[in-house]
Amino acid sequence: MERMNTPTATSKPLNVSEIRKDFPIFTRHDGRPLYFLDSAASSQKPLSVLQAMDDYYSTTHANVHRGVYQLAEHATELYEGARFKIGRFVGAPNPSREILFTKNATESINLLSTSLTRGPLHRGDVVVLTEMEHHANLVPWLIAKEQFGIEIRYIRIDDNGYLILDEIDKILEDAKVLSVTLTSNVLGTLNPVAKLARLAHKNGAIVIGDGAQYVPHIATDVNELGLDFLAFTGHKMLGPTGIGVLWGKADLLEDLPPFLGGGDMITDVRLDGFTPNELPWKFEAGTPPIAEAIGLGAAVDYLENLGMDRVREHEVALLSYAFEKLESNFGKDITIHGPRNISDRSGVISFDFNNIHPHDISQILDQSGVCVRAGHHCAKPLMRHLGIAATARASFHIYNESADVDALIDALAKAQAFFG
Amino acid sequence: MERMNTPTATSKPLNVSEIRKDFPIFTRHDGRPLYFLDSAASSQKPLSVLQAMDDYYSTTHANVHRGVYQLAEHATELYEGARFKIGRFVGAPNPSREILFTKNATESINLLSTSLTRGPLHRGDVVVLTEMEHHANLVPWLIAKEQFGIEIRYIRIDDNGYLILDEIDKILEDAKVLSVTLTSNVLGTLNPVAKLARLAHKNGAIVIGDGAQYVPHIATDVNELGLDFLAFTGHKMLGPTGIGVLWGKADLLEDLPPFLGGGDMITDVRLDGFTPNELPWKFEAGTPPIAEAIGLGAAVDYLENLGMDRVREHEVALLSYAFEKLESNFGKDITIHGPRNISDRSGVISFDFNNIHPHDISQILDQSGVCVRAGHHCAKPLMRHLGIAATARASFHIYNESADVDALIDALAKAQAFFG
Amino acid sequence: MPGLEDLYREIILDHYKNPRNEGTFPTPPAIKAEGHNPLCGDELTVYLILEDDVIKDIRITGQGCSISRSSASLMSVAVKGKTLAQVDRLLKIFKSMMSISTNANGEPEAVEPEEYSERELGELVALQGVVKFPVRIKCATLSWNTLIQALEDRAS
Amino acid sequence: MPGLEDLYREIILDHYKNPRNEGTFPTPPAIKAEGHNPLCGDELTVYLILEDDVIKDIRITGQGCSISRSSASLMSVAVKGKTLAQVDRLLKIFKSMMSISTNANGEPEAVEPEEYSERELGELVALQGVVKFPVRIKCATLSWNTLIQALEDRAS
Ligand SMILES: Cc1ncc(COP(=O)(O)O)c(C=O)c1O
Ligand SMILES: Cc1ncc(COP(=O)(O)O)c(C=O)c1O
Repeated sequence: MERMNTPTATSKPLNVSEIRKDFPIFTRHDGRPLYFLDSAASSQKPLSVLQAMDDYYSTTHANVHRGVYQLAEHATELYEGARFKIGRFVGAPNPSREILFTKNATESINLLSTSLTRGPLHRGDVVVLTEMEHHANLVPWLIAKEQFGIEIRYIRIDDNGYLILDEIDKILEDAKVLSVTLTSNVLGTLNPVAKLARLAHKNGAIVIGDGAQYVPHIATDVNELGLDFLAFTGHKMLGPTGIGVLWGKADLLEDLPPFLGGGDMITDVRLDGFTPNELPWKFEAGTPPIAEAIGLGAAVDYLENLGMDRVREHEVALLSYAFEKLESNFGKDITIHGPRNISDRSGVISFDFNNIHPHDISQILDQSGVCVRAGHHCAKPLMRHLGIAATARASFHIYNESADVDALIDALAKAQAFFG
Repeated sequence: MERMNTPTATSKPLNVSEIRKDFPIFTRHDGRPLYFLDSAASSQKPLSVLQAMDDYYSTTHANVHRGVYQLAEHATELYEGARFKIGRFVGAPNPSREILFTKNATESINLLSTSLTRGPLHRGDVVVLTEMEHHANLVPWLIAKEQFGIEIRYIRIDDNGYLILDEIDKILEDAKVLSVTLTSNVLGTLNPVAKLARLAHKNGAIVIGDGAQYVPHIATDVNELGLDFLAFTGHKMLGPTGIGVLWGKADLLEDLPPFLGGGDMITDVRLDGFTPNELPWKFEAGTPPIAEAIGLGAAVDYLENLGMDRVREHEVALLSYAFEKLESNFGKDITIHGPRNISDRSGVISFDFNNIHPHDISQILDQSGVCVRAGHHCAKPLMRHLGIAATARASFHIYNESADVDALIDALAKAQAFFG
Repeated sequence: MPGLEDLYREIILDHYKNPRNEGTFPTPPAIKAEGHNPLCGDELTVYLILEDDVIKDIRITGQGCSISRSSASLMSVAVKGKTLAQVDRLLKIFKSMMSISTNANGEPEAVEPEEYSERELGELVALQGVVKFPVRIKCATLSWNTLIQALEDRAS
Repeated sequence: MPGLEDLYREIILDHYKNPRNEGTFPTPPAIKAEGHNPLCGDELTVYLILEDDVIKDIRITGQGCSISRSSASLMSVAVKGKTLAQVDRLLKIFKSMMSISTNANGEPEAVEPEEYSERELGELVALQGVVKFPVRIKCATLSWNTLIQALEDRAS
């Protein structure tokens, strides 16, 4: 990575070749080289995460919360310990009450759209979203609109992939909810969430952050961001599938009606009604993702051990390197979407290349072992805004290195030759 | 297990000592003996399940459905292959469209209570449940009652733990939904679901089975049972946490509005609305429990390899042995809830012992390594019916043997001495 | 691992770069249907001029990848001038080649490819390699599904 | 692994088998509150006769395990005749012993046990072993939480 320029680097860069040894897929995959540039869809997992889950199942598994015997008690301690650790990772003031486990970020946002319409929201209330949201932060609100009758307003985006804030006061006027992604999974834009949160709070709105693409890559503090709720997902941050997280301020969660009904989320059930449980269990119906929480706890350990500042610096360096290489090699043949300024971006690069359809690009790249995503990236309204049906997208995580970018460049050159 | 009497045994009994070798917890636990009699809360996992997930993460992980590259394609094949296998396991006619993955049985039932009230149900429509339901099959309907205004009727139970069917025609009259557990997690009662389904269908109701405690233990065929929907959960059937299943008839699922909103469950999203996807993805919002589905597929392989008929015979034999031992050792000091007839029961034994509180029983048993559950078992209305706050419950799975029952008897004798 | 040459046969690249029967027809007299692939957002519109039971002419517009565009172009050539019965047979053969077929309820079901001669398929056979790339099957079948849609819309 | 003797001290078994201050009072003059442990469904009712700031008398009914019943009985003895300020101090000490304490917002938070003398706790010290069995802490604190509830209900 000699050629990277990292102006803000303040600490020792990540030792990527050591890191890669921790990820079995880079040695155990089918023998062909693997240039995995699709971590924005889902990251790979270090051995320590797999082992934490295996160890749990092999020594301590029992259902949590209700058992008196030691095995169940230890399982509960591990599960609740993971909750605490994950909460601290995003700066939750009171993790043991404010961190709710869900199945993915999508469920976290559905929990909010449902419980908010069962509670504080009224028909006709305004929810503000942006045009760059992932479907996970669109469809739950569209369902709430259809079923309950909220009004949705959108913050638009400009030609460089930034939110247009000229009329923000008008958009936020009387808004009850602002729900916004911390960073776009297509454009990479890092949104000015702290500022938006201040404005929204002035209007009395609650502020929800979609951190699915942010928490895995950038040191996150819910207080600094000024959020009331934060949704994120395990599988994009080195953790297992099957687990998501919702952080919420305790007093707001306290006032929200429950979401799913079932065991664990109640203190009493009668034939004619029920009484919800305390936080956080009020929002965790049924047997939770126990092993997955423990696995995600191990993923957080792994990331904290590297240091999230170093993770971010590494990705900025890779981004710079990739921008430079892509532009010097392909010039006008490539169009990269989103901000030009690297420090305004997270580690995803969506691009159009030579008018070759992203499916074809991805297919040809795959032949060289280069994995990029092709499609609408679950952001169809944004795609419509961009006037395209699909993009190819390369995205980074800690195990990526300049060799991945070089492989991408080589494979793109092949695609150019093939379809040129 | 010499003393067992298994009148219906038709095949070679399970080789439990071989089976136990497949479950790491029996060797890797802290060295003390482990008499695990709490599988009704959550079962232990065989190595093959852990390995299937590790192998997946170590060689093939990528997000499913949207990727063009081979890794993503293989991940999708494994995920969809698990769907097919699990569907076949419960006799689904069309598994690739009719099996929906959720996070647990609780979510499966919430999906139904939500989507049904968004679709075919009207305010005031009657949903019939039973007094022996787990909270997972009560609270979702109580929420639907509160939020939407359904009417709930209950089938009561008699002193022996059977459903009272004298007035069943009246109860089912005009009912739109019958949702009933295939077997009680407290009483063990095997309910006459096929018969109830016939009656309910005559009244035009749709029939939902809660198979959480049934599918893991007894060969299940949704057609024979006459069900329209079947909910079950991975972690009770040797599978991982974080995954549940809902099977539904394709034409009924086709007509149901979606549940959670997000990626994958749409064909199109606009700023003002969305179009749902085809089955089964219409009901799977966001990144699904990919590794968990693959793990559950491996659990199904393990169970099918043993043969579900042999699994059932094994549990009937253990039940008989336990009944005989408990009654001959403790006589009037023990009261076992539920049917006397073993063939009407699944492998759970809830009991009162000497008026010693279940917490104290479980605590003292734990000292001998005997794990039983103590509490209301998420069935508070049933507890009220029984006139007690809690019971102790022992439950079996394939790795249990007569030694577990013997340890239970010895430990109960100690409790008797302690509190006597 | 199947190679790129399995997927991107020369005929395919030719039809991709020089799509046949591209364009629109006024409706009426034409009938039309729009199709799209939710996976990637590709969109396609098929215009048909029918006379009795014969597809007298066909035009297709839209955007898509090489497989979906070339498949549409190949289809347009294959069905032009054919009777609906002939188109039906072609569709069946094509779906068999893609190893997807549907049961009585219209539900997708993997079946053994039925008997057919390569001669019947003509140039369509160039798409045979797609079956080794399951994600791309939806690209190859998009135009066919849109064609069926147009015919069904007309029937109802 | 902590042994049973850590949990089931003799005093505890004695209070379990022979609960002190069992029964009810008419309300008024008594005030009362009901508590329950959602974990196991245990239920408890605490009756208090207050004179000025002194708990003149107390009775408790309900069902529960040995820990919850004996803790209730021990508490009844400990608080009878005490001023509310004294009860408050006792409660704080007891919660420290259970290694649960609450922050300014009433949110549970693990804190270092504060300084207190065993003499102040009296027989309550028999419950010390419960802290080694975290699931049972809720059993031991049920009666105390119900007592607070009764006092708070009265205040408001
Ligand atoms: C009868 C019954 N239904 C539903 C459930 C809920 O299962 P889960 O907690 O996995 O959602 C259980 C498990 O406790 C059960 O015993
Ligand atoms: C910005 C954003 N939000 C939400 C999600 C949804 O995450 P999940 O699929 O894990 O629910 C994603 C992932 O695709 C995302 O990129």
